[in-house]
Formats: sequence, C-alpha cells, structure tokens
Amino acid sequence: MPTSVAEEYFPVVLQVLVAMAIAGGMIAASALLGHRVRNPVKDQPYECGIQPEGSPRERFSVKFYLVAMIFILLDIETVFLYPWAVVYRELRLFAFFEMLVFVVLILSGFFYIWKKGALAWSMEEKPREKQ
Amino acid sequence: MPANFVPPSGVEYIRVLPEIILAAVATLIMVLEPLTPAPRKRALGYLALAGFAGALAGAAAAGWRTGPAFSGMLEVDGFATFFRLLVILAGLLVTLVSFPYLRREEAESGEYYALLLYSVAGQTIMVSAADLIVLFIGLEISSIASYVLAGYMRREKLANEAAAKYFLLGSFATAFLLYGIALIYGATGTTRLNGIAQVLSDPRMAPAGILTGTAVALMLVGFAFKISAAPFQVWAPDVYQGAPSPVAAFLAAGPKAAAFAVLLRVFMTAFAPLTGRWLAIMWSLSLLTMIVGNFAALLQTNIKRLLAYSSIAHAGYVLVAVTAHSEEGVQAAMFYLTVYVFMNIGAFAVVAYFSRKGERYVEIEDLAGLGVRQPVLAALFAVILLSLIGVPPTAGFLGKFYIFQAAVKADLLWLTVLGLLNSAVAAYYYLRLIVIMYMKEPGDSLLELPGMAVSTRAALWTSAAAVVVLGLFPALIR
Amino acid sequence: MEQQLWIIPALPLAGFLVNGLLGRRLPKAAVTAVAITSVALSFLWVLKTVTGLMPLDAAYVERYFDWIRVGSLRIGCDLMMDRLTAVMVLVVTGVGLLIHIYAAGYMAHDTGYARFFAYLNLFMFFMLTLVLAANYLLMFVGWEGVGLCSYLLIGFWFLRKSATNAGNKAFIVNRVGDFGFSLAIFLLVINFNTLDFGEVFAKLSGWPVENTVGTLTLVGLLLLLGATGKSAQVPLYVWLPDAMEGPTPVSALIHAATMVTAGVYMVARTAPLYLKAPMALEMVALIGLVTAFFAATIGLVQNDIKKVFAYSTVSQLGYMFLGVGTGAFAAGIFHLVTHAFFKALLFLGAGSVIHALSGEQDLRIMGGLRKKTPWTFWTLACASVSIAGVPFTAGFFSKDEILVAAYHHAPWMYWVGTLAAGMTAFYVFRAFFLAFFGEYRGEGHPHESPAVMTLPLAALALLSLAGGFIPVPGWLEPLFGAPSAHHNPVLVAVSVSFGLAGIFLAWLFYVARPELPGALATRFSGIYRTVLNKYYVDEIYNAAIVKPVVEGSRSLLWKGIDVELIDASVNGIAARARGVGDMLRRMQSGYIRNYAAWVLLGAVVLMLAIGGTR
Amino acid sequence: MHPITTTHYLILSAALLAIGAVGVLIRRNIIIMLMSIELILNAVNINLIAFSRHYQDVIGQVFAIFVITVAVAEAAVGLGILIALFRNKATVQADEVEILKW
Repeated sequence: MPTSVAEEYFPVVLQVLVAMAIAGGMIAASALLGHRVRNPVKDQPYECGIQPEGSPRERFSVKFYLVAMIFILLDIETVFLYPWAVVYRELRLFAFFEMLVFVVLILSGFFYIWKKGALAWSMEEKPREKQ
Repeated sequence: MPANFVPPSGVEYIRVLPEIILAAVATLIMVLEPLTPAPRKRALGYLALAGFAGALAGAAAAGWRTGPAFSGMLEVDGFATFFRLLVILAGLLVTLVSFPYLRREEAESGEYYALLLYSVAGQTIMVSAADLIVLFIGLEISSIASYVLAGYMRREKLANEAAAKYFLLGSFATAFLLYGIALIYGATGTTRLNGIAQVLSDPRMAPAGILTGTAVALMLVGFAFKISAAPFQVWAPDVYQGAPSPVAAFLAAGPKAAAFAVLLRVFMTAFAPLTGRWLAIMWSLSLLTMIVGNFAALLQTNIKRLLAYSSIAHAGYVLVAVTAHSEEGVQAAMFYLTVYVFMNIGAFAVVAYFSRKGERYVEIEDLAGLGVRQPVLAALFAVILLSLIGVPPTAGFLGKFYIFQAAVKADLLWLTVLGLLNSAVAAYYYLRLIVIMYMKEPGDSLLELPGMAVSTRAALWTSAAAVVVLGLFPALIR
Repeated sequence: MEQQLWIIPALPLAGFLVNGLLGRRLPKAAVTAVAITSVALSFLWVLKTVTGLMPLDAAYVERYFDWIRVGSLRIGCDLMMDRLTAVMVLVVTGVGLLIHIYAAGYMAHDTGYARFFAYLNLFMFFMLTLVLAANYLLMFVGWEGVGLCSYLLIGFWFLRKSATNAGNKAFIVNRVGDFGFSLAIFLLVINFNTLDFGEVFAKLSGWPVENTVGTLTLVGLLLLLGATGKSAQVPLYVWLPDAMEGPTPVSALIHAATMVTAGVYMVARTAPLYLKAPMALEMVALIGLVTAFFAATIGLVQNDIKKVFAYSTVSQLGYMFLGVGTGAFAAGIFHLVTHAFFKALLFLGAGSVIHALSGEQDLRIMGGLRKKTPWTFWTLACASVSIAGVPFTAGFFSKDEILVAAYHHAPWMYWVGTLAAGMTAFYVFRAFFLAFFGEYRGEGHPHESPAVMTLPLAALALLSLAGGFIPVPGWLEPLFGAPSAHHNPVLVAVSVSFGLAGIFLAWLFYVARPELPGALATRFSGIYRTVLNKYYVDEIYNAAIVKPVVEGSRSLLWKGIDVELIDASVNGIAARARGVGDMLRRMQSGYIRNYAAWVLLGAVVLMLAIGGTR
Repeated sequence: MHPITTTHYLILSAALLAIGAVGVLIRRNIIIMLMSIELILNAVNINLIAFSRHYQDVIGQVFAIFVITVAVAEAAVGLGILIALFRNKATVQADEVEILKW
C-alpha cells in the first residue's frame, strides 16, 4: 500500500494531466494547422447546414428544463438500486418486496408525469390544458 | 450490517401504519389526479379526508403497541402518538377548510390534497423519529411539500414570492441543521438519539466541547427556523401573508407542532447532558421570540400578517415550556400546542372564508361590523381570539397557566414575569379585532358575503368547541 | 324585652316602605292614611311604653343582636328608654304627628305626594332611632339618617336649582359636623373600648376632672363640632337659612322641632362626660351665646318670613346650648320642648300664610291678613307671645330658667342673653305686624287655610301657651339633679321688661309709624346693608373654603397629578411599545438576502454562545 | 508527509460551508443562491463521509446518499417555484422580490 501521501495521489494527478494534454493538443493543432479565411457567412454558428435564424442566445423553452428535471429525479432512484443489488442475495425475499414497493412508487410518479402531459413535446399533442 | 439484519416483524408495520396509509392515499390521489376531469376534482378531496381519517385510526392503533420500529429508527411512544394524532388532525381540519377555498379560487386539483397528505406523513415520521437520519428525512418531506403548498396559487405574485422566500430560507436553515447533525454524528459516532445521550453523558468518551457545542447550535438554528423562533422568524410573516389562508393555517399548525415535538425530543433526550450549555440560549430565544412576536404585531393592519406574528409569539410561550426542561414542561408544551393548533386553524379558517375571491378582504378594517352582520361567525372568532389572549374560561388560559407553572417550578421567575407582560401586550392587538368587529359600523366589505360552506363551518365549530371544552376539561388530554 | 321598644321606629319605617315602594300606585288618601297612622300608632306605642315603665328611674335597655363584635369590642343593636329619651320621643312623635296632619293639607295638590310622605316617614324612623339608641354608633346611624332625609326633603322640589343647591349645602355642612362626631366615637372606642352609654359613663367615674385639654375635653369638643353641624350653631349654621327652600312642613318638622335639637339631646345625653370636662362645657355655653345673639341681629332685618323664623330657630338653639353649657341640662331640654311647640307653630302659621297668598313669602308684600285669615292670625299670635317670653307662656318659663342659670354661671352672659331675648321679641312681632296689620299690599286674594291645616295650628297654639306648666325640669331631676332653686324675681322682671320693650318697639316701627324703619335704614345704611346680607358670611365661606378646595382639586389633583402624571406615563408606555413594535416590524425588509443574513447572524451567535462555552 | 486526517476534511467542509453561506448573502440571482445552498449540502456530505471513514461504519455514507436525494428533490422544487416566479415577474433578481414586507 502506498506509504506517503504523494504516492497515494500520484495516479490521480497523472490521469488529470493526460486528459488535459489530449484536449489541449487537439484544439492547438486545429488552430495552428487549419487555414483560416474569415468572412461573415462562415462566422455564423454551424447548424448542420440549416440557415440559422435568431441569435443563439434566445431562451430555451420550458420543455427542456422539464425533461432535464424529470430525468434527474428518476435517475437518483437508480442510486438506491445499487446497494440493494449488492446485498440482494443475503436479504432473501423481504428485500425483494421492499424494492418492489419502492419501484411501484417511482412508477406512479412517472405515470403522473406522463398523464399530465409533461413529456408531450409538440403543441397539438397536449391531451389536456395544464391549469 | 446485513449479517445481524432481521426483517421488521408484523407489529412494526402496525407502528408505522399512519405513515403507510397517508403515503398510499397520497400516491393514489397523484395517480388519479390526471384521470379525473376538472369538475370532479372534489372527489379527490373526499379521498384525502378518508385518508386522514384512516391515518387517525392507524395512529391510534399504533399508539396501543408502543415500542421501536424498523430496528430502532422509529420510537413509537406516548409522546409520538400524541403528536401524530395532533398533526393528522391538523391536516384533516385544513383539508376541510380548503374545500370551499379552492372552489372559490377555481384552483381545485388533486395535487393540493396529495401535498397535504405527504406533508403530514413527513411530520408523523419526524415526530416518531428516534434517529437523526429519519428525523431529517421526515423534516425534509414535510418542508418540501409545504414549500410547494405555499406557492400553490401560481398566478399570484404574492404566492410566488412567499414560496420563493420560504423555499430559500427553509433550505438554507435546513442545511445548517444538516451540518449540525453531521457534526454530532462526527462527535458521537452514532445518530441514535439515546446513543448520543449515552456518549455525551459518560465523561470518558466526552468529545471536544467545541464540536458538540457548534453541533447543538447549528441544529438549534434549523429547529428555531422551523418553529419561527426569534432571530429566525423573519420568513413567517411574509410567507403566511403570501400563502393561501388554508395553507397558512397548515403551516402555523402542522409543521410547527411537529418541529416543537422534535425539538423537545432531541433536546430532552440527546442533548440532556449538555443542558447547562444550551439552557441560557433557549431562555433568551424564548424571550426574544415573545417580544418580537407580540410587539411587532401591535402595528399590523393585515390580519394574516397579524396572525403570523401571533403564532411567533405563541412559539415563544411554548419555548418557555421547553426552557423549563422538566416533565411538567413537556406536558405543558404538549397541552399548549394542541390548543394552539385548534386556535390557529380556527382563526385562519375565518380569514379564509372572510377574505373572498383573490383574498381581497384581509385588512383589519374589513372586519368592521362583522358582529352585526354575521353574529355567529363573529362570536366564534371572538371565542378563538379570547383563547389566543388566554382569557380564563378558554383553553388558551390553561395552556399559558400550565406553561408558566412549569416555568416557575424550574425557577425561571424572570422569564415568567416577562412572559406575562408580553401576553398583556398581546391582549391589545387581539382585542382590537374584537373591538372592530363589534364596535365599528359595517363597511361595504360585508355586503356580498356568501354563506359559509359546510366544511369550513365544521372546521370552525370543532376548533371553537375544542378551545372551550379543553378549557373546561383539560384532563382530556393530559 | 317585653316593652318591644323596636316597634316605635319600626312603624314609621313600615310607612316609608309602603309609601316609598307602592306610593305611586296608591290613591292620595291611602298614602296619607298610611303615613299618618304609622306615626300615630308610633305615638300611642310611646305612650304605652312610657306609662308601662312609669318610675323609669334607671335606664331600661333592650338588646336585640350583636351588630359589631370585633375582639373585645361589642357594639349591639340595642335601644334604651330613660327619662330624657321619654321626653324626646314624646316631642318627636307628638309634634311629628301634628305636622304630618298639617302636611296632608299643605302638600295636597303636589305631584310628589307619595314621595314626600315616604321621606317624612323615613325621617321619623331615623330620628326615633337616634333618640332611642343605646350606644353612640346606633345614634350615629340615626344622625346620618336624619341628615340624609333633610337633604332629600330640602331638595324635594328638585327641579328648582336653588333647592338642590340648598340640599347639597345642608348635607355637606352636616358632613363636616359628622366628621367631628365620628372622630369623637373613635376616641371613645380607643379609650373606653365600648360605645354603650351606660358602660361609658360607668367607666368615667375612674377619670379625674380635666382642667387642661385632655382626652375627655377633646371628645367633648369633637362632639360639640358634630352638634354645631347638626343644630346649626355659629360656625356651621349657614345651611339652615337656605334649608327654607324645602316645603314648609319640612322646615317645621326637621328644621325647627326635631332634627336640629339632636345636637342638644346628644350634649345632654353625654352630660356626665361634659361635667368631667368643664372647658368643653364652657365652650358649649360660649358657642350657644354667640349664636343666639348673632342670629338674632340677622333676624331683625330679614324680609322673607321663613328666613326670619330660620334665624330665630338658630338663635333659640343658641339658648338651648347656653342652657346646657351652663350646667342647667334640664333647663336646656325644657326650652327644647317648648321651642318645638311654638317654633313648629310659627313655621306652620307661616306656611298657612304662604298657602293663603299662594306662594308669596316676602313680608313687604303681605299685610292686613288679620281679617282674611283669622285662625292663622290668632294661632300665630299665641306663638309670637310665647317666643317673646310674655309671662306665663311656655317660652317665658323655659327661657328664664336658662337666663337665671346663665346669670349664676357668669353675669355678663345673662345680660347678653336678655338683650338677645329683646331682639327675638322685636323681630317676631315685626314679622307678625307686617303680615297681619296695615293694608294688604299684594295683588292676590288671600283665603283661610282648610281645617286640616288650622286644627294642628290650634293644638300647637294650646301647647305653646300651656307648655310652660309641663313639669319637664322636675321630671328630669333624677338625671340632671335639682333645678337651681333660687328664683330671683329681679332677674325675671328685667328679662320680661326687655321682652315687652321689644314688642313695643316692633309695634311702634311697623304699625304706628311705618316710615320710621325706612328712615332708620337710610341713616345707618352701612350697618343695615351688612346685617341684611347676613354679614356676608356665605360669601366669606365661599371665598375662604369652597373656592380653594374646588380650585385646588381641579388644577392640582385633576390636571396636575392625574393628567400629567398618570395619563402621561401610561400613554408614554403605550407609545414606547408601539415604537418598539415599529422597529421590529422594520426587521422584515422584504429582501430575501436580508432574511438570509438574519438566519446566518443567528447561527453565528448561537454557535459562539453554545459552541464557545467550554 | 502526514496523512490526510479527518480534521482536514472538516476544515474543507467548513470552508465550503462558509463559501456557501456567503454566496447566499452576496449573490443577487436566486439561482446562484440556490446553487450556494447546494454547496452547503455538499459540504455536509464531505463531513459525513469523513466521519464515516473515521468511525469505519456505514451510517455516514447512507446518510450521504439520503442527503443527495433530498438535495435533488429540493433543487427540483426550488427551480419549479423559481420558474413560476419568473413567469409572473420576469425577474430572478432577489431584490426585486419584495412586495411582502413589514
């Protein structure tokens, strides 16, 4: 086992350095090697060939935030699944039902979101106007 | 840990029955909510009522089999059952008051009832927690639900602002509480309340004084915020004024009573050995709370804000009982909290009914002439106000009497004297309401006052009756 | 207990209750019947009791119940009858009965009829309690009661401002006197630990005669202060002339015959104490003499017939005090009895005159009533003769007894007394001649009073004349010792001559040469005006006592202490509270970040406080 | 080199706590305030894990997981409220939110 603090943290430091080197290298290479011709059209943000209209800085619609938040909420539940999975063997049947209840509760939350229309993206699809 | 893990036995589930029922019904409502068409949302309300009733039965049932549950995480004893019943009852009364209110504001929806149920579930967990983790989780469940409830009327600026303030400050204070819990865990190595007590009491393992002291202080910050004690009460007036009246009633009753229960449990069991250090602080906190609550209320013109300051003042009185840190103190606090819950819900029920759509009429002057136009309503409100002052026949008086009796027994003479002076000051702003109701000419605000809905009437009558009955027969719940 | 003394006062009380409570609903006749029968029955019961107890050498006491029992002090509700009380009770009920009958006619067409008789009966009850009381406290109850009734009856026509003012004045001045009386009672309790007459006088034997101002003299003086208040003597006489605002029967009963004599009775009752305190007794005599002379001079120039008789009462009371003061208690009481007869008659006569002239009281507008009201004329003549002291009339006997006793006590007192007697004769006959002789100067058409009024007048006239032969001094001998035997004819002759001279002068001034008084008045206009205005005594009292007290209490007590001190401090505290409230309210600035700051500040403070301490 | 002991972690978490608290006071934008509160919660987590390692038991870590979950829930609700506020008043500046006062 590494004795002093330095040895302990050497691998961590090494990893960070390697990551920075690769990223920095690519940017530097494209900047140095690439032939740059500047004109207004080129300076526009590249949007897969479609003509970009409006500035990139206009606001996101709420939908994006909503989806992001739902993702995070449901994702956290997985955190609880890991420890459960590790000790599943010893806990026998009890744990299974316990987790079943847990998952059902989560799904009911999901059902609520789904039925509320939070996931429906396009306008016409909205089943019912949110109050 | 898994080696000696034993799955919870049947009886433990019964001990946790109220939480199960509340959570189940709430989730059911959440699931049903999108499926029910707008006009039939009231059915969800009735479902919520049934949920509360079931939970009451559950709490009573749990009350018969006291003992730990879930490997010591929860401790269901007399104290816990008492507060469980109180908190669920508060939730029930608030639901009753909310029916007509939501219909009038055209904001009927299942989420409101579900949130109420979740918040009460959180509080019941909090109250019976024997472990700091469970306590924290219960506290968070109830707080987060109440943040949303506070901002329920999304279209109104006031509600938004109230919710934003409540959320920010709430989470800020809870963060401190959490930090305190972490430190205590660090100092004692365990999060079990009685475990902490053991470690703190035997000198051999006594951890560093500074660490425990800071931990206690930080936890006190969290609790003080929740019960709106002095330096941390700044949020209460704004939130009570901004939030819809039934929610304000709920905030003043449910979470506050639960927070006091937790404060009592933690400071009486876990921090008992450190009493010498936190007693002086508790003393000054209670005094400061009473002063701020009573004096600031003198100049209020908005009824809800006035009731907010009054609830701060009452928190001060209960803190006096806590400072007495004796058996009578706890008894007195429990009795006072019960009466306090009824008084507050009654008062806010009147405001909810009286303020009409969009809560236009919440100024004190709007009450003018109520005694003439609506004698029954005015009489009920007067009874509640008298009890808030602590006039003898009502339970309010007995509550204060027990508290100050306990305080005197714990020879907190100065606190008692100042406390009584404060309640004298309090008499002014309560009586002002009665004066305006009975002595002033009715203004235009009383013209189109619609009939009172059955449910609000029921809630109002129960609280007024409780105030009087408890005043006469305190033994019912001692 | 067999004599049941309590029935005597109980009957008028019953009369009062019936009239007072049911009066308005009962017809007038019923009210009169109840009032008069109650007093009549009481009078008969007195006769039965007195005859029953005939030898009555020792005081006969009936004890009913313990009113106050504190430690060793026992004050019972007990009544007593002895010779002195017998005399007083007979006078009170007898004269009272006659006046009740007279009042039935006089007040016939007055709206407050029932109320009037209720008050009269109540007065009789209190007066009888006062007289029959066996201890000072019960006497004090009667004392206050009669004061109350005099207030009620003076202000009977309460719509008239002057009547209510007079009532107030009477009551307040009496209270000043009662103040002295109660102090005396306290001293008695402290020194003798009892208020019962018998016990007090028994314990007195152990006390030496005081030549310096000891406790006994102090008690005597305080009692005298009470007596001057009640019997309208010099310092506290101002209320009696104003008391004439009340109906005439009231003046007759209360302000002539009974209440005002209470003072004399009280001094006579405490004779043993006064004998032990000669200085106090001397003071009584002095007060009496000064009052007699002083009131007589004022009486000379009064124009209101009732005012003349009022001052005459004050003056005659002065004589009684003189009599009692010079040790001749029996003479004093004797004069009290005779005075009750002729003074009541004078007032009732005046009442009849006023009744005849339908309310006119000014002598200058009367005249020539001899032919129009013969009955009144003759009865009033008897009274005037009696009061002037014409030989063999009641007044003659009692007044000379006093003057002789005064002579033996101090010769100069006799001369002043006799001079005052002359003046008395003058002003009585002045009123008599002005009212009944010469031509009628008023516009009205006077008519004789009805029988119900003239009959009592006749009875009283008889008593005024024959009263002198009632052996009162002899009857009172066991109590006050034998009357002074030496009847010096010379003294009697001198006083009679003064009386007759007074009558002659009055005749000269007002019948023979009516212009004389006018001329005399202009020549001595200065003296005339001061005497007419009652030596400006009322004005002096007003300035000296009333104004400072009223002003003082208004500016100092009310404005000064109450407003500035108390109100200011209370409002101040309230304002401070609101100030604190406002400051705390500002704490809610509305900014989230301020709130967060408060939370953080609180947290830091707590950490330091709890964390810091070791 | 002395090994990294629990106190180092405590100091780190205390620093984070301070930064978080000050962040709430100074920053105007409510979202940033929200973030600083999350910062404090993370400071708590550090503490918990440090103590858990110190006592060699799992309570601290379990607690940490719960704290994280609660933090997420809080954040979700907080942002929800914030959006509602934004819709009404088109501002997220803390100082403009001050209708309710005194």
